[in-house]
Amino acid sequence: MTAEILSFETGRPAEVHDGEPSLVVDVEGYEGPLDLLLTLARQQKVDLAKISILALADQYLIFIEAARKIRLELAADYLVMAAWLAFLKSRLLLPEPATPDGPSAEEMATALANRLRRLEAIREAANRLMNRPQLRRDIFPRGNPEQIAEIRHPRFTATLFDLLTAYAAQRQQRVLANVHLVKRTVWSLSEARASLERLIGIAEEWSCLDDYLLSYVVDPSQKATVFASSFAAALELVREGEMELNQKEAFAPLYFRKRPPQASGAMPAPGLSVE
Amino acid sequence: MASLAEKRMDDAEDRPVEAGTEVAARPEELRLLEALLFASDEPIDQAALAKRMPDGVDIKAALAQLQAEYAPRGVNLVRVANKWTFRTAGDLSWLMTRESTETRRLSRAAIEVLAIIAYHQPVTRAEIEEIRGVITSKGTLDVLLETGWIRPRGRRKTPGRPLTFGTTEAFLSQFSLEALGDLPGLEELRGTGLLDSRLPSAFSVPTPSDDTTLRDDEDPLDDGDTLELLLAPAAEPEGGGGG
Amino acid sequence: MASLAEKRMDDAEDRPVEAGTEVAARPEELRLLEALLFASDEPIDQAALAKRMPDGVDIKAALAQLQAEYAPRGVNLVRVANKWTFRTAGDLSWLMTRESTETRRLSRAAIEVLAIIAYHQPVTRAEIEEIRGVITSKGTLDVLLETGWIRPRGRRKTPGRPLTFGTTEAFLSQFSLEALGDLPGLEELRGTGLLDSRLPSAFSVPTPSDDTTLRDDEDPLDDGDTLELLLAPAAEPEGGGGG
Repeated sequence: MTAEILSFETGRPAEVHDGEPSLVVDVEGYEGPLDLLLTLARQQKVDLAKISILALADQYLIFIEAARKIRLELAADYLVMAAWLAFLKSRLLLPEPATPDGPSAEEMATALANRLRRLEAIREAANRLMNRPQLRRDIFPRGNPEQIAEIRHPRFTATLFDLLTAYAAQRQQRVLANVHLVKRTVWSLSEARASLERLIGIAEEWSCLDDYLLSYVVDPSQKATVFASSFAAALELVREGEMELNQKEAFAPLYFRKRPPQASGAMPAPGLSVE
Repeated sequence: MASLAEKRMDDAEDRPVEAGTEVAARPEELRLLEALLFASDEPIDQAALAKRMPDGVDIKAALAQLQAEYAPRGVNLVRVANKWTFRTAGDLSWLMTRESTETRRLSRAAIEVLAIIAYHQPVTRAEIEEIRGVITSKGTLDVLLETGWIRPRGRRKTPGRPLTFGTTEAFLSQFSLEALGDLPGLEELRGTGLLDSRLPSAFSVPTPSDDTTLRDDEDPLDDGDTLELLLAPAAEPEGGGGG
Repeated sequence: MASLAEKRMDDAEDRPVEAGTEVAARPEELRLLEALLFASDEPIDQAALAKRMPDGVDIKAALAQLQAEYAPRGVNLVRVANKWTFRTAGDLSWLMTRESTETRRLSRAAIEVLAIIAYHQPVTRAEIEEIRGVITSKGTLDVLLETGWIRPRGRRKTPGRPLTFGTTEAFLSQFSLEALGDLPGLEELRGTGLLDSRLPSAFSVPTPSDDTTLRDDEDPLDDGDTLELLLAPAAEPEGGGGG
């Protein structure tokens, strides 16, 4: 009996290792109970449509028995199928009940036969598919394809808003920057005073303010602002008694000197005395 | 002939100037077409070819003529996935084997699953398992996805929203199929009714289709779907744990 | 081996059965050669071909014949560095290019320069830099010239004869302006809030004009002026080296 079961090993279509010993009930090699059933069915060498499900069930049950005898671990799937086939077998052997509920034993047998046919059909299809000429196995594409060069033409985008924003922002920025520079060229009163204070620290004798200023201020464009601030600062210093100013006539050069400690009015000024 | 050609070879680095007389009258569009198709290792569809060709050329007729011209040659013009490409002739595979990089050897299980997906698509893992009567291991689907021949298409509108699988254009290209309708034995399978009796009537799919538009009973894949997640057994409760 | 291949061919429906009669007598070695050369990922020399081909084939003669056959075709068999390969016919190289347009946004610097050219034209690079307070890179002007929105108008009659730039008709059409005078002036810019209303009274925005007739202080471009020369920094000493 065992020998008979194992004889279909050789009939298996694929993936049975050739070197395996012949007297092994090899459940491992089957892709589940349906695969096993299909292999058993092939042994009947008849059209699956006409297969004896009864005989098939017997063969399956014998196979499972043999496997259990040699204590093979059987997946639950195989045992479930065995139980179901045993049930089907008993149904097939017994007369049909008068009022059948659910499918008849014949219908169940046909359904099983159909499942086997379907599996066999898809296997046949798979075989034919794999036997088609396959890419890079039988037929080959161009091995050294030529690249299609892409010539890109840029299309630039910009909106009028972008343009105007950019223009306004730049112009504005520059104008603000100019205002800043102008500020720096203006001599503030405090700047002028600080400069004058430095100057009068030197000038014990009457000195010409213009000369000092001109030598001090390099940039001629700053002349006006320097003079204005310096004059204002000078008046302030005179008022505070820090210095004396002298001018011969309107628009004449201004003379100044550090005020001597006790010389209030002691030394006559060359011209108009400011006090 | 040989001596003439030899002379040409000697002085012409690029190509001889004058043409063989028998093809002198060959239409220019055939030259353009063969240049375009030869240059690419990817199949090109007719519309793309037409875009590159001068106006007024009957592309279809020119392709047919080119195909006939190349039919007896070592390189054939074939149509795969409804696109055109040059491939070496099938009968020369014995010559080309050395060209072949290690070809993928699919397991028997993987081949079966691939065939079921091809012939029954769109199909869920549970449906594949029903046909095979056995759990599909994640590894089997992984291997098939890695080939690029199958892809998850969407999710079936049934409880658990199982993934549906289908084949790709690379599948057609791999097996030199113009379309799924050219699957070998498809007619016989349809004739036996084995393709459509399997599924509940609501999902009756008489012909496989790799049309990218989803069926009525399919939902698109979710944004978060990644292959890792897709293949996790949990996504298909009816699939059970991988055997 | 051959029978297997034949069987495969039988179920491959994509190959027309009939062959052109005029090539029926074509030697088999030409088929083999063309398949090998087609599938190879690099040019092959004669010795390597001979190794792959059946014994007794006159490879040199066969190559010569194949070369002659393909000479009038869109694909030629060429010899490169003593190795053989198929290549697109030289006169069809135009087929191997594809033109495409890509949309690019102008850089901020380019827009700024463009705006100044638009309002202050004809304007030299040095003047642009004076207004912007930064050096204008050659790349920025290159891009603007590429847009076709600006053009060199002439050369300013000052030492160094710097180029003057102006806008083009394409500029008007890009910004949907009927004429350059439609560019908003000071009051309009203030009105839209783009310009601060507290700007000093001396602040002015020029009334732009793209009149093509040269100004009194402009010379026409020299005959030898090409864009390459025009943009070379040396042409405008006051521009300084591009920052």
